[in-house]
Amino acid sequence: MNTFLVILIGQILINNYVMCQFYGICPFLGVSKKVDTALGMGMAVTFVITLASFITWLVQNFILVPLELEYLQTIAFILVIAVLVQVVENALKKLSPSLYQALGVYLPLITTNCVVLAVAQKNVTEGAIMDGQTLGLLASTFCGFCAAIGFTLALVLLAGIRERMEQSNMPKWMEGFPGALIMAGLMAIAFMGFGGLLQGLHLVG
Amino acid sequence: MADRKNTVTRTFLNGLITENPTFTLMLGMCPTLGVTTAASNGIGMGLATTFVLVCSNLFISLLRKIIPDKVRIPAYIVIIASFVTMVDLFMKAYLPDLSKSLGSYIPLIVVNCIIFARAESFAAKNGPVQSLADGLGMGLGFTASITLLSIVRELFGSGTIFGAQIMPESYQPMDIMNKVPGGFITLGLMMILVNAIKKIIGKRRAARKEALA
Amino acid sequence: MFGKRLFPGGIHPHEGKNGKAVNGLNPIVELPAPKRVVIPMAQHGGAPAKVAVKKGDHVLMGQLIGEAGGFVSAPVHASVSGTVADIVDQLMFNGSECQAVVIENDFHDEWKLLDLPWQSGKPTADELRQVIRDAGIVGMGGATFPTPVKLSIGAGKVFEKLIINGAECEPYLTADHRLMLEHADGIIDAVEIVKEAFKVPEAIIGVEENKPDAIQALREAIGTREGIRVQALPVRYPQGGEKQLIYALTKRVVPAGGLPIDAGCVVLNAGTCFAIHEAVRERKPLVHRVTTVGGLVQKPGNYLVRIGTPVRNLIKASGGTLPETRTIISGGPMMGTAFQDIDIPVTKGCSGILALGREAIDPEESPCIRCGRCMRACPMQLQPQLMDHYIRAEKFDEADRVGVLSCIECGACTFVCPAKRLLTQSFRAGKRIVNIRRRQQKAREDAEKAALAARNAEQQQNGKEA
Amino acid sequence: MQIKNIAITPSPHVRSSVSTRRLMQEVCLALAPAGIASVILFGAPAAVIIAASVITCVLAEYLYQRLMKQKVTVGDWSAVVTGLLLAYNIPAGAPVWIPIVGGIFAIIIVKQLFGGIGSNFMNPALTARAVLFVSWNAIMIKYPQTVFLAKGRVGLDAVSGATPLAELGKVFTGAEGASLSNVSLLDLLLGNCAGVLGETCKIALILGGVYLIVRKVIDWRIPVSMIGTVAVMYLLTSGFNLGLTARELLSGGLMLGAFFMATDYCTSPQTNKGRLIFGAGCGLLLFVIRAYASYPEGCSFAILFMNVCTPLIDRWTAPRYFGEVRKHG
Repeated sequence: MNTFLVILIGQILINNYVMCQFYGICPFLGVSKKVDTALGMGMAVTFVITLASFITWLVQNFILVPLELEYLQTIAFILVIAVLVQVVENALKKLSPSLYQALGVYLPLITTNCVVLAVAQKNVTEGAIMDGQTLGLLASTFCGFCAAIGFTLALVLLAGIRERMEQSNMPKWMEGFPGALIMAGLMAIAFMGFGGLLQGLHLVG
Repeated sequence: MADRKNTVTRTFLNGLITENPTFTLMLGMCPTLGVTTAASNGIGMGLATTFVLVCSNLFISLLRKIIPDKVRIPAYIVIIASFVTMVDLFMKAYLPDLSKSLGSYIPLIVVNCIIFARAESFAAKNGPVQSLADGLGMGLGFTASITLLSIVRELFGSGTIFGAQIMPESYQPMDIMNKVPGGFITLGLMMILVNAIKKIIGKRRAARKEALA
Repeated sequence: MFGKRLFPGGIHPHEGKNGKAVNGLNPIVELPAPKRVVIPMAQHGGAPAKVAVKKGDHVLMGQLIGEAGGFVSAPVHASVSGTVADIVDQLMFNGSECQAVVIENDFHDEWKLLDLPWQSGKPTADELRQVIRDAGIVGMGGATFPTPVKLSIGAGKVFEKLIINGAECEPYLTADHRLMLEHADGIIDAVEIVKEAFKVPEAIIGVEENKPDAIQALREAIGTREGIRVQALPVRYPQGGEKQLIYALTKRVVPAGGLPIDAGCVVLNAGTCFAIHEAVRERKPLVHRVTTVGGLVQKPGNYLVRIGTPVRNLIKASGGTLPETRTIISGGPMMGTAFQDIDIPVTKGCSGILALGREAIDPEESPCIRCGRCMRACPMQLQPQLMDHYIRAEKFDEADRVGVLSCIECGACTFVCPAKRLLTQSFRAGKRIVNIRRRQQKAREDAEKAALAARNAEQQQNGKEA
Repeated sequence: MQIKNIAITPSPHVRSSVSTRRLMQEVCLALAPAGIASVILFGAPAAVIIAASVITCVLAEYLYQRLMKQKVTVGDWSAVVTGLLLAYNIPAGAPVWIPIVGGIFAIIIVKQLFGGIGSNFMNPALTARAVLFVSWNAIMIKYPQTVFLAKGRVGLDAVSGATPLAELGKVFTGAEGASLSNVSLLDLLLGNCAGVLGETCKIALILGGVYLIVRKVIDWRIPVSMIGTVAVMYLLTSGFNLGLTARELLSGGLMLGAFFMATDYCTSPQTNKGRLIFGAGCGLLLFVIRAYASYPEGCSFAILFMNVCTPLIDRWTAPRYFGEVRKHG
């Protein structure tokens, strides 16, 4: 159980993929103008990453490792993700049109969201955060899920700030990307306080 | 013929300056921020990306009439991913230090939106020579801007440029420049600067046009 | 630290010289009728009245000189007897102009009294409403909404509680205070008339507790009557706001965009009640009102003044304004209107004439610091800083969504704002635009609906033909 | 007839006497006791830091606004407040360039780039402190001893300048040799302990905080919910160890943060419910960071993180207006 707690806090706060590691910056900056769209994007990403973590773990452990094809990991994973996004899109269209309407526009953007690939690769290779231990299927999937929640958190927080900044007297030349970048930088400062939290948690555990 | 040469040059310059992927198109932000703590990283990342970009642009342009429209995205991905894997393995073998400091950002070139964007919006519509020029221009534009960013970050974060001490010995490095917030804020400030310069140039150009008229 | 409060938000605006404490002790004095009165036709909310006399006509005091211009309108009566000298365009407090009848006073004060539709006994609801309408009675607190319209209870609505507004929460104003103190019997009489005619089970008179003498007088006037009570209310602006008063006295909430009757209530001002009393018992239409003159004047006071008397006479009676006067306003300092021309006549809604000094000059605006004081002060629990942003950024749909139309323009947010932002001012403009946009939107939708219906009908026609 | 020299403005015609400038001056006044205490406790170096920080902040704001051809707003005293708060978060004896760099960052990057007063979304002083803390960690955690401790009065380890928090942390995790008796409650209250210069004298801070609450400059909700949450968390996790809880409450930047920094208007929620959530969030994060993370001083980061969450808290606790009829639920 403790493993899952560590994964949860680790992926969301301490090693947040966006705020602490620079992944997924493009959608982070691109889809954070409105809180509602940010939430939609976050949900779509969470959906895909969780599934992708699950499948890539299987691909890694049942195809690539036995066949000694680890060097093809990048190609294999990105294909899995691209196909997955396609499948999810089609499935949503048929199974749940309302959800498709909410998430559909974001799905194509996910293929090129590097968080997805980064999470999948880190999960299977670096054993995420668990002291070099490779994660099992369940933990790996959960890890992906938490990473996605972390991404969503960062995205929604930035969107909240950007919405609020519309009410401020921000100069014209700060609007758009320059402002968003500096906001993200200041946000990242706030996330730095969680550094070292993990060792502490381990101590208690 | 001269005309064609002209457009090739223009395409190249377009990528390098006018539509600079970092400062104008805001593409490929993750490596831009992720690896730019040292100038050498910036150049390494930039050149690796340029290589992939040039090759993928060329191949996609050559194959653009063969690839069926429906499967073009998976096809592009496979082409890009193959080159990325080549670069990754090459760097692991011959530049192990650089490879280590760039870490997972090398395989992530696959999902660098610059490459995908150029494949989709340029290489798929233009001939191989044009595509090559575009890839080279965009790649070098990317390299130039991330090297610039990494020089600034290295200077303040470590007091050095390309490892050479620049700041006086008494300078106490500003560690936050090497961390995530430093990256975001430096790029943000640089973008403000670039936009300001662009505006000034634009104004001057307009003034000159007016004077001519 | 928290203070008693019976409605959300609210403030304690301060008073300068000659405030309530001073002026509340000054009995109502009848101001002599002027040589000529100028009686405007637009003294009430809704359509202006239509002039019913011509130049040279002789009119009696209380004679109809302007007929109601529609359902939401009120007739206007001569406040002196004499000759119609002219019909002019008169400037009003709010800066607009309207037609006005100028009457040369003959100082005979001959009355033309109202005809009561009932011979004896008690009036029915319809009869009473007719008399109130004939008497030209409107909300005397300042809003001047025609009282009979308020008393037209729509189908499906139940009139359960009659609320009498004696809060008089605006600083400086003491007209209602004195009226309740000196004419408690008349007010209670009117309450009973309305209560019985409309068969309302309960009437509550809300009075702020800074008027203990008025509360005492009203309680004495009620005596053993049942179903009428006086409720003392904590001093808090805007206690006298309709929705705030209803909530404070009954804990009922008037739905946004709705009327008090949607909460089973009708709110009448104390002054309005006195006017009803005079109309029913003395058959006198509304020809005068009590107005406070306060602030930077030599001798503050409360005057019974004929409608149409120039403000100049009131100020003269009060010994003139002090030299530090920077603004003269009609009404209270929170919601009143500043004006320049002191020849403007007193109207039915003019509860006070105040002279204020430097504090009335708008300080320079500075950026919002997001302290949230406006939100806490808002009696409607709106988010003033957000609405202000939306309006200034011309995002009117957003402003509508966060409830700008619910703003009662009480000025509490502007009062407390440390950045001195002109919030109420912005909402006033915003509400106007949102209303226009709503109307346009509705017109568009109606047009679309009509077009669709026409198309459908046509298709059906075609189908049948086929 | 028109009366001359008469202004025609729309209502309301009266305003309260509270202005931005007066609010900021009140905050400065409330911060004064802690500043005086710091000079008594740490001597001249504290005064140097405070002066450098305030001057830098005011000057940075003035120069930036002149350069950008904006209206100069140093008259509203907000830069002074930022300067004071920043100085209070720097250890006495730090080199003078530390408050200067911090002040420039706070005013230019955190405040003015986003449009100046009321437009920033993170507390400028705290953000600058975090930047200094991360950039020059060695300088920022070099806490000097108070004048009294250095003279050999009983107290904590007089040589290394360990903060009471470090000692308490050991007690909390049950490390060997750690004991509550090493940390005197009286010393904590008076400020006779190591720490950044403005946070040590708790009695002065509480005095200032209560003054601000009584004068209605700040809302009681944030400090009360923040301190309350920390107290509850320590009580629960330490098995209702009152001594430890009291000492934890009085050490580190909790009092300074709860009264003066978490209550910063434009970086905390406006709604009452939001303020309670914000305070509780600050308290909870402070506890988590203090108890488990590598920075024993969690107050700044806890408040900064909640600053980032503020727009969302405001958005999701927006009140229903009086009589509002919502169409869905």
